[in-house]
Amino acid sequence: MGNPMKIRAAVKDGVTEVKVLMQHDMETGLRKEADGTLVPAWFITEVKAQHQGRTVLEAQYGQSISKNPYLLFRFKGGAVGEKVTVSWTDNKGDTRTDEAAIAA
Amino acid sequence: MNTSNLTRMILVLALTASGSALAADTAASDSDKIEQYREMISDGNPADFDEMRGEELWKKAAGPKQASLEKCDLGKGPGVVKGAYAALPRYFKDTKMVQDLESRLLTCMTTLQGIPEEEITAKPFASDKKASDISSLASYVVGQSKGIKMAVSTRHPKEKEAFEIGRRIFNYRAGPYDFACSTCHATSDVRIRMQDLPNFHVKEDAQAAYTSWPAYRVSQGLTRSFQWRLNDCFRQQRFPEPKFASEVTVALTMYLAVSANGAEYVGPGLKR
Amino acid sequence: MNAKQMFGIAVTVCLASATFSAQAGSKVDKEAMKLDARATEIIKRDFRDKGIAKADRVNQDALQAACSKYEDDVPVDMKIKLEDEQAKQIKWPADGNFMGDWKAGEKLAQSGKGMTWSDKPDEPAGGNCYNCHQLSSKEIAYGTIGPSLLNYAKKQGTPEKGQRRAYGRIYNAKAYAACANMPRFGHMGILSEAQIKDLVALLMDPESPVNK
Amino acid sequence: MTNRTGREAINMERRKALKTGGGIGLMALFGALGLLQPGKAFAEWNKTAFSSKSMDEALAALGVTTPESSEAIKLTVPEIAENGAVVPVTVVSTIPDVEQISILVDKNPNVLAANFTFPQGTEGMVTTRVKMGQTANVVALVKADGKFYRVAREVKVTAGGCGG
Repeated sequence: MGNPMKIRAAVKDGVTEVKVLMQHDMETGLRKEADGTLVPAWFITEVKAQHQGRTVLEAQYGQSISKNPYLLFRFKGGAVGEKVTVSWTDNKGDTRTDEAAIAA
Repeated sequence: MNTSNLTRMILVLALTASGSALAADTAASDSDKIEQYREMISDGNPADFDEMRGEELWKKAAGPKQASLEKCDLGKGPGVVKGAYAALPRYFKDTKMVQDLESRLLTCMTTLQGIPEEEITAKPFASDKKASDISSLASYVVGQSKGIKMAVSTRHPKEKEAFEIGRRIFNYRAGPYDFACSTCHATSDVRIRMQDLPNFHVKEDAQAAYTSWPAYRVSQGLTRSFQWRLNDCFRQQRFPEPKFASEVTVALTMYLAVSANGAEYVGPGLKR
Repeated sequence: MNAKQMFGIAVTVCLASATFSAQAGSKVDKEAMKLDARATEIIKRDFRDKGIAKADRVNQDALQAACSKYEDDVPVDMKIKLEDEQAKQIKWPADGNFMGDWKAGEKLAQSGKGMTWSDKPDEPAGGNCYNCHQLSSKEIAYGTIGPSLLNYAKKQGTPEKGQRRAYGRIYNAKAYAACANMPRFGHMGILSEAQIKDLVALLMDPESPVNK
Repeated sequence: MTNRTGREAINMERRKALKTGGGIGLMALFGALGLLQPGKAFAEWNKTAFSSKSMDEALAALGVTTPESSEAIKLTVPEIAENGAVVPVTVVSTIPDVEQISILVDKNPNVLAANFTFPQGTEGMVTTRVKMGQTANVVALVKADGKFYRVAREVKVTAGGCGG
């Protein structure tokens, strides 16, 4: 299974801002090792964020997303202490889910 | 007035005085754009993950002695991590040496955990996209000095000596390019390519540079330790390789750390 | 007064302040000499071979030792002596021709490769020029450790003089300023005569980006 | 971190839940919003779009026809990126009811970098970071109220330190 994410969520004026930092190599499949062998593509393909069980953002990623992907978005609502859950799946079928409580 | 301010003032004068200063003007605005780029990537530092990895390693029993590093004395007493980095390098009575963080971690890993030194120094840096244990441990320890003011002592004669030797290493020209550290780091407001260079003779420059290392390098996708920073400087200086945690690296670190005294430590940083 | 002259003043002032600190630090006392010796001993012990960068690279020649000792501000009589010695060792082209191909020169100027332990022994070194100098109004990623070389040719007396000066400075910058930051590309065998000629062409050819 | 085993167990449960209940519910939701091309089930990664080698190919795969240029979309990218490995991109749309934001880089080997889909209640904005092989245009494509809008900005990718 994948390595943990860092999720920060904070609510202000009725809008929750979510910042996510994922740990993933995001190999394009185009990079070569020093000896010339091609490093196979290995990257996150899907990301989903939920607030109290309701989906608030959905993303599909390609090979061009940077290593250790960073994501920031905002949704209406959310209260201090409520949970934001983020999961990702990569092209090898590996997944990771983490959650964070909304802060003030 | 220090030389940095003076150069800046003269540049400003030159800009107003002559149209031929256009090049300098463009250079300055390009630097601003780079600054803007750095600002945009400053949130969400993947070095956090290396700190987490280091904390786990610190607390986990390992090595032939199956011991954790929780009794490791980084200068503030066994197991005290908070603020330790802001006072390193320092003289340690048990080893009778001035040690920087990585040299001290090496001592703890060999004595407390019984891990052979060669095993650690064979691959001391993150490489092939993988972190090294000692480098992650360093990330964890430095993170525990966030917000603490640098206060590196030169009171002990050995500490004073390390500082003086460090200064000489800083100015030591050698190799096919005749470079010393000072070739790039003793003048204000200059850059290599797009990279602004800190002038270690100017307090604010030295402070900003020293307190933001170790750092996550986005170009390499790795968190880099201070020993790595020096190692790669010497590579670019066209020098041979300094031995990991050797006296030459510790003395140079001492010189640079003292020049940063008084500034809040803010690392691990995030760099291009 | 133009920007370059202004910058000249700034550099002079910087050097003046460096002189002050160098004098304060270089008091000939026993303690300092002991530290010098100790530093050298540590440097010779703590570096090791890696790739093409062998440990003996830390051994200084007389010029390197002098510049290190005086933190690049050597006394004036010594400076002149050092520069003369370096100038004598410049190997000028046997055919008397300084100009190569400026396009090859531009490629060399862009390359920062050469002489590090991660460089391969069979790969020719680059000129590293853009690391420190502006050489084209199109390239934004240029360094400022050295002066801008834009319009270099126009600032020389005659093309012949300019070509000779450019060749000499690239071959051995220390013949012109003993503790210059610039490497001695010919003297140290970093670049070949043909490569230096390509760089001279980059600086002097009216068609090159330097002079456009 | 201290309670790793416990955390993993929770994650296992969550993954199971995601694979069963959550997925179906969302598929219905997306179907209803008309966000997916006919025949494509939810969570099926749009391979055609992400394999596109040119802007035209990518737009076609995304089902986009002649996007309008719009001042209501703000695309923030650095003018100069010191390193192509990490180029921050922020897209903010003031057009209401944003359904989808796509980010493309015209000179990358695979031009489509990411597709974000926005349920109701989520603001039409997103920040991400993309890789760029060279100086190129970053393109933001916004779908709102069934229409496509487009905005592009150039990012210069330069050499950073020495040794390049």
